[in-house]
Amino acid sequence: MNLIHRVGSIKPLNEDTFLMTIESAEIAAAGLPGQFVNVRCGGPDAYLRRPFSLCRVHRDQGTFDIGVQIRGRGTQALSLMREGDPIDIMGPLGRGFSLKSEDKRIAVVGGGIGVFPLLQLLREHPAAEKLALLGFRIRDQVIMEKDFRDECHELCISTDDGSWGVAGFVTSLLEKKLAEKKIDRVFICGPVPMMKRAVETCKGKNIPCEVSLEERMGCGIGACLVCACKVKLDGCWDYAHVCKDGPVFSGESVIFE
Amino acid sequence: MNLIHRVGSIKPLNEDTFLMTIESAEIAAAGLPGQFVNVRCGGPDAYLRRPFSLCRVHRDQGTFDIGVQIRGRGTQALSLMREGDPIDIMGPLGRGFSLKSEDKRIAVVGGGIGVFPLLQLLREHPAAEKLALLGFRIRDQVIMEKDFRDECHELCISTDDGSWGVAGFVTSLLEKKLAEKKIDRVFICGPVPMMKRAVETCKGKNIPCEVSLEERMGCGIGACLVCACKVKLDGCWDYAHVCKDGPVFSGESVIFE
Amino acid sequence: MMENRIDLTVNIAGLSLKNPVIAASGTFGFGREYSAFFNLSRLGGIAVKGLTLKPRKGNPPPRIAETPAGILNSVGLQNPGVHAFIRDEIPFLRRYETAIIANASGNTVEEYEEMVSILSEADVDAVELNLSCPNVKEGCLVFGSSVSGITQVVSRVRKLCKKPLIVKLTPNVTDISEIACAAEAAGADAVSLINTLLGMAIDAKTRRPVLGNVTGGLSGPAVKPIALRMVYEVSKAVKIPVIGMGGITTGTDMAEFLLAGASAVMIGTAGFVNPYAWVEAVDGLERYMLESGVKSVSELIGGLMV
Amino acid sequence: MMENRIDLTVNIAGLSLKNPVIAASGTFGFGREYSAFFNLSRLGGIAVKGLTLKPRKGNPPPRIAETPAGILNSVGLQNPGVHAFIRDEIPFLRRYETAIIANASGNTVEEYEEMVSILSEADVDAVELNLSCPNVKEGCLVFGSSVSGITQVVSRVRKLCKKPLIVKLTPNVTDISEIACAAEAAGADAVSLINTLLGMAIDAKTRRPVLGNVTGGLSGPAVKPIALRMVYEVSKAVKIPVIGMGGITTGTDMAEFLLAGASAVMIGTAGFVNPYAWVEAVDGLERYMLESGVKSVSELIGGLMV
Ligand SMILES: Cc1cc2nc3c(=O)[nH]c(=O)nc-3n(C[C@H](O)[C@H](O)[C@H](O)COP(=O)(O)OP(=O)(O)OC[C@H]3O[C@@H](n4cnc5c(N)ncnc54)[C@H](O)[C@@H]3O)c2cc1C
Ligand SMILES: Cc1cc2nc3c(=O)[nH]c(=O)nc-3n(C[C@H](O)[C@H](O)[C@H](O)COP(=O)(O)OP(=O)(O)OC[C@H]3O[C@@H](n4cnc5c(N)ncnc54)[C@H](O)[C@@H]3O)c2cc1C
Ligand SMILES: Cc1cc2nc3c(=O)[nH]c(=O)nc-3n(C[C@H](O)[C@H](O)[C@H](O)COP(=O)(O)O)c2cc1C
Ligand SMILES: Cc1cc2nc3c(=O)[nH]c(=O)nc-3n(C[C@H](O)[C@H](O)[C@H](O)COP(=O)(O)O)c2cc1C
Ligand code: FES
Ligand code: FES
Repeated sequence: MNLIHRVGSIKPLNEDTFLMTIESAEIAAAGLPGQFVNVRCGGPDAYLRRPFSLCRVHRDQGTFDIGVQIRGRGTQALSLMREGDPIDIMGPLGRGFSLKSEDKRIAVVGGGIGVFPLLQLLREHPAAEKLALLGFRIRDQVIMEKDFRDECHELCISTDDGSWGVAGFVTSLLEKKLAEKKIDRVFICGPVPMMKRAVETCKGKNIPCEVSLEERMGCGIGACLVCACKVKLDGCWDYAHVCKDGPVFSGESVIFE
Repeated sequence: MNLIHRVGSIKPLNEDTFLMTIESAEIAAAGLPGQFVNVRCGGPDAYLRRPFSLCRVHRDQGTFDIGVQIRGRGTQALSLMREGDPIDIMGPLGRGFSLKSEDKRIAVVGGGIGVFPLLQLLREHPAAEKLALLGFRIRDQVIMEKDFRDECHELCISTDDGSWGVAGFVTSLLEKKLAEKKIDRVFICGPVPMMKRAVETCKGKNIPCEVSLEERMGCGIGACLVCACKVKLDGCWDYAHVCKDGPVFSGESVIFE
Repeated sequence: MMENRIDLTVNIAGLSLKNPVIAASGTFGFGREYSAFFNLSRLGGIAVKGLTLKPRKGNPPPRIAETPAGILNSVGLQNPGVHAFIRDEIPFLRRYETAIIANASGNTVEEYEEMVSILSEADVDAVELNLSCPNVKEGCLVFGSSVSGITQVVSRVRKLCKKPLIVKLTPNVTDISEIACAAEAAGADAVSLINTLLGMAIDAKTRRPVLGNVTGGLSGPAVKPIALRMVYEVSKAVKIPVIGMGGITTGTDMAEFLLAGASAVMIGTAGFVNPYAWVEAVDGLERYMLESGVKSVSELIGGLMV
Repeated sequence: MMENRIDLTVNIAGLSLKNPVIAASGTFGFGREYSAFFNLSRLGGIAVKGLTLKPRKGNPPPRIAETPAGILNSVGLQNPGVHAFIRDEIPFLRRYETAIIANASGNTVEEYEEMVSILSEADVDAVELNLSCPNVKEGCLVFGSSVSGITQVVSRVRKLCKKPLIVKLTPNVTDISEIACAAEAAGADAVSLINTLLGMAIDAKTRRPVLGNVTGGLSGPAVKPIALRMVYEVSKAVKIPVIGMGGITTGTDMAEFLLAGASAVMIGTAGFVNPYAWVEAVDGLERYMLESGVKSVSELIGGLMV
């Protein structure tokens, strides 16, 4: 596997979030929606790689995008990279969302930076009807609105304070929409409480759903077993591993704590 | 003390050596020949600062130069800095060469990158006659020839293999020159065996001399006591500290081992 | 051409390794994942994920924290159990020409005995006793950190063990040489060190420990100076071979451990950052040997000039 | 304005400090050098360079090696002796409003007794017993790394000591809580930890140790996870105050140590990289407290939620 790729461009999305395009024919060719890449961010204090979801894949151009929120040392260092810089990336990794042709009507539910993996899912999913529900805290945090609009049939945005789109949580949006129309599968990514709530909503309606989880990682490929998350197994529970068994899991299988 | 200064320019001197100009009115105003600066080089593995001698000071322009040979992690990182980058530097530090008006005729003896601190010494020393003897391994290593020529009355260069200047060691040059002319003080900087030999030569002729030493440093200001070097004291010996008592010591006082 | 000139083979306790690089236990799974990156036959050996008698779920997440030049982990020996290992993993590993080292942990002396009996009949090349895992509360820590504990386990296990027996030492002790000597006296064929140093990380914002298990084991470059000192001390104290580890990233790091007295090394954490770390270390060592005119690894072992 | 809202004072063994930042022994000389960078009165206290009865020359150079996120040092207690300290350094230090902590080492119990007797009559605010210096072969290491050693020295010294007595602990032990409890039982007013971890660096090119003394003490960010864990363990085990140190660089690092149970901290190595590290840590802690709505340091101490 070739690890060294090249930074194509960096564009700010808002104050602390940016979109990075990376030139890599290999990853662009192989990457599926919901998979992630593990990036060496550089900087004196970022020893481990950092995982980021594939946000958009341009197969024809041999590039892909990741959306990054600056949170700590690694993402800070990443934000300082410049066009043309070499960048050390492992990927694509993990299991992505299921793309089933029998799912005719799908909904994606994203919260905050959880929207990133959902964009490529919308782009690649064969469904005839695609609904996107995105929730943000406030208007300044709303990102990629146009990009999502271009990839779905209906886009609804909520903000906690109503400063953009509908006021309230995106999970309420989901409840409303599921009451209105028939959906075959829901794809969810965002903060844990939001995912938990969204999964419960889907369960209540007997609609299958998938969630994309986050956990701190070591190897990123299933060898070190640090990225454990609780899943149901034979009536009991076990630890699965986000990097290899996920990051996408069926909503029914995950045990949120 | 303000630590953050600015990289002015970086010019290669040869394959593994470069001259870095740093913009700092404070250091340029205060720096004396033989003093050093302690530089945070950056890079993921260079935790401690690295010491470099003042090589040239441009008081009027508020800048100074350091000459740097790339040896390990820190100097490697330093070589990647670009014009305009901020750079974290403590200095000027230590005790420099003595600038005595009674020394009418002086000689500097430099070996390899040991030539760096001698340039500013030549520029500032009040002597009427200045002789520079510089030794290098091979022709490709000869650096700053023109700069030295401009600052002294006589310049002799030796290379071990005779590929430039005189063949042989610079210490032989010194022996020859001291036999030819009267010199009041000799200033020496280079590899330890060369300095040892040069000091012995001076002693043999009863000519006072000064040497600039290197030792691994922690604090750079005399607080941690790690940069110990052996010096004569009251007929016995003691450890002095290169960063505070030096880096320049009288040749007579140093115990080379 | 390089191969002709440089001899990388080493012998440890009757085990012949094609080169001195072994994947460290717990960092390499059972080899499957890294086999997508390089041919496992390029490794001297693989110490598989720490095994226990029964399957173990391990500790609650988060199980990893990043620290300056290192990591803390608190996996807590999650593994499918020794029987599943023998059934499901050995056949896969045997496709490669590399030594298989079974890393074994137990809660009681009897469990260690049973583990070793089972592994003695299995198709593995050596057994590495983990008496030093800091993430398991019951037993382990105690055995590895006292002369009496290590003597007890090793001497009883020795009687049953038909494979080369490597005893893995914890660095969380006052005098590691003393422990190593006890392992030697009790019949160990080799010692491996260091396991992780017990550490902790706190998130000042949430005022909580970062790890679900509160404390965890420190590994990676940060611990290299401690590991190197311990390998140096232990290899002066014992006659059996020493396998060195702790923060090794490059062939040069490896050379330092060999010079300090190790006969082989293990590499773990560095592989998380660079999945090719293990094979690049082999290449790096070869390059180092070429540059310094050393023809065989045995010339390096213990070659430090003090 | 900040001062009005945030209370940084702490009390340790009868010693009142204006803030919990103390310069760590051996990294700050006798304060003179850093007084060129900031007003020493800004510090809670200064633990001066380790003192011995007679002047000591220390170990041969090189005395420092850079390691991943840390350093090894082998200064070996170079100091002008306790008498020169009292004569030449105390008057200078007393110009500042900061606690003076005399760090004392000895080769024998009698030497420790004599040191403490002398320092009890000197104008210092507390005595810190260094029973843990890894760079001195005779005695020191032994005292600090066993219950019997620490009990012996501390109980004898306690009888003579008229100042608050801080006992500095070595991390090179199997169970640091046990040692801390022994120090407490023998009469220590506080413990400080950790001293440096014994380590080593090798230059693969020259095949020699980097340090003139072969081994040295590891400090700096690399050791922080170990230090934090030990501070956490010890402060659960003893009732006397704990002074935490090991790799602290920022106010946030400091908050982590306070949360783990330390009543104050010492900072050393970070100051080599940034001469303002000590005062920036004070400011950083204040900022952290403001941001997290904490009004006094005492609210933080031991406040980890496990
Ligand atoms: C499968 C997966 C996909 C992700 N996709 C995205 C994405 O598309 N865009 C995005 O902005 N973020 C994404 N994240 C979260 C992102 O990995 C973290 O924000 C990032 O690692 C933080 O690094 P840091 O150096 O800024 O933070 P620091 O706090 O300095 O990191 C310290 C350590 O903790 C780990 N860590 C910290 N926060 C997280 C987290 N939330 N999840 C996992 N590890 C963490 C870091 O990887 C590092 O090892 C994803 C996480 C996972 C697991
Ligand atoms: C007073 C003084 C003046 C100096 N002036 C110059 C100069 O003008 N130009 C120049 O090129 N070099 C000079 N040096 C040497 C320079 O400091 C080292 O080459 C540099 O520190 C090497 O850093 P590195 O990261 O490349 O090497 P590494 O080997 O990666 O460094 C590892 C550690 O060892 C220390 N170290 C390594 N070599 C030396 C050395 N020779 N002296 C001191 N510390 C060392 C480093 O500072 C660092 O802490 C001077 C040294 C001293 C003490
Ligand atoms: C995630 C992880 C899991 C580990 N699991 C085990 C284990 O199961 N058994 C064992 O003996 N050592 C285990 N170790 C310790 C390593 O084998 C090794 O001793 C240590 O990490 C030091 O080497 P390194 O710095 O190269 O990683 C583990 C280390 C890590 C990082
Ligand atoms: C150069 C140096 C010298 C030291 N000298 C002493 C000493 O004389 N006495 C002592 O008790 N500790 C000494 N120490 C240990 C420090 O006081 C401190 O315990 C250790 O460095 C950990 O803190 P840090 O990581 O903040 O440096 C020294 C440390 C260094 C780096
Ligand atoms: S990160 Fe190593 S198993 Fe998932
Ligand atoms: S480097 Fe600290 S005393 Fe010289």
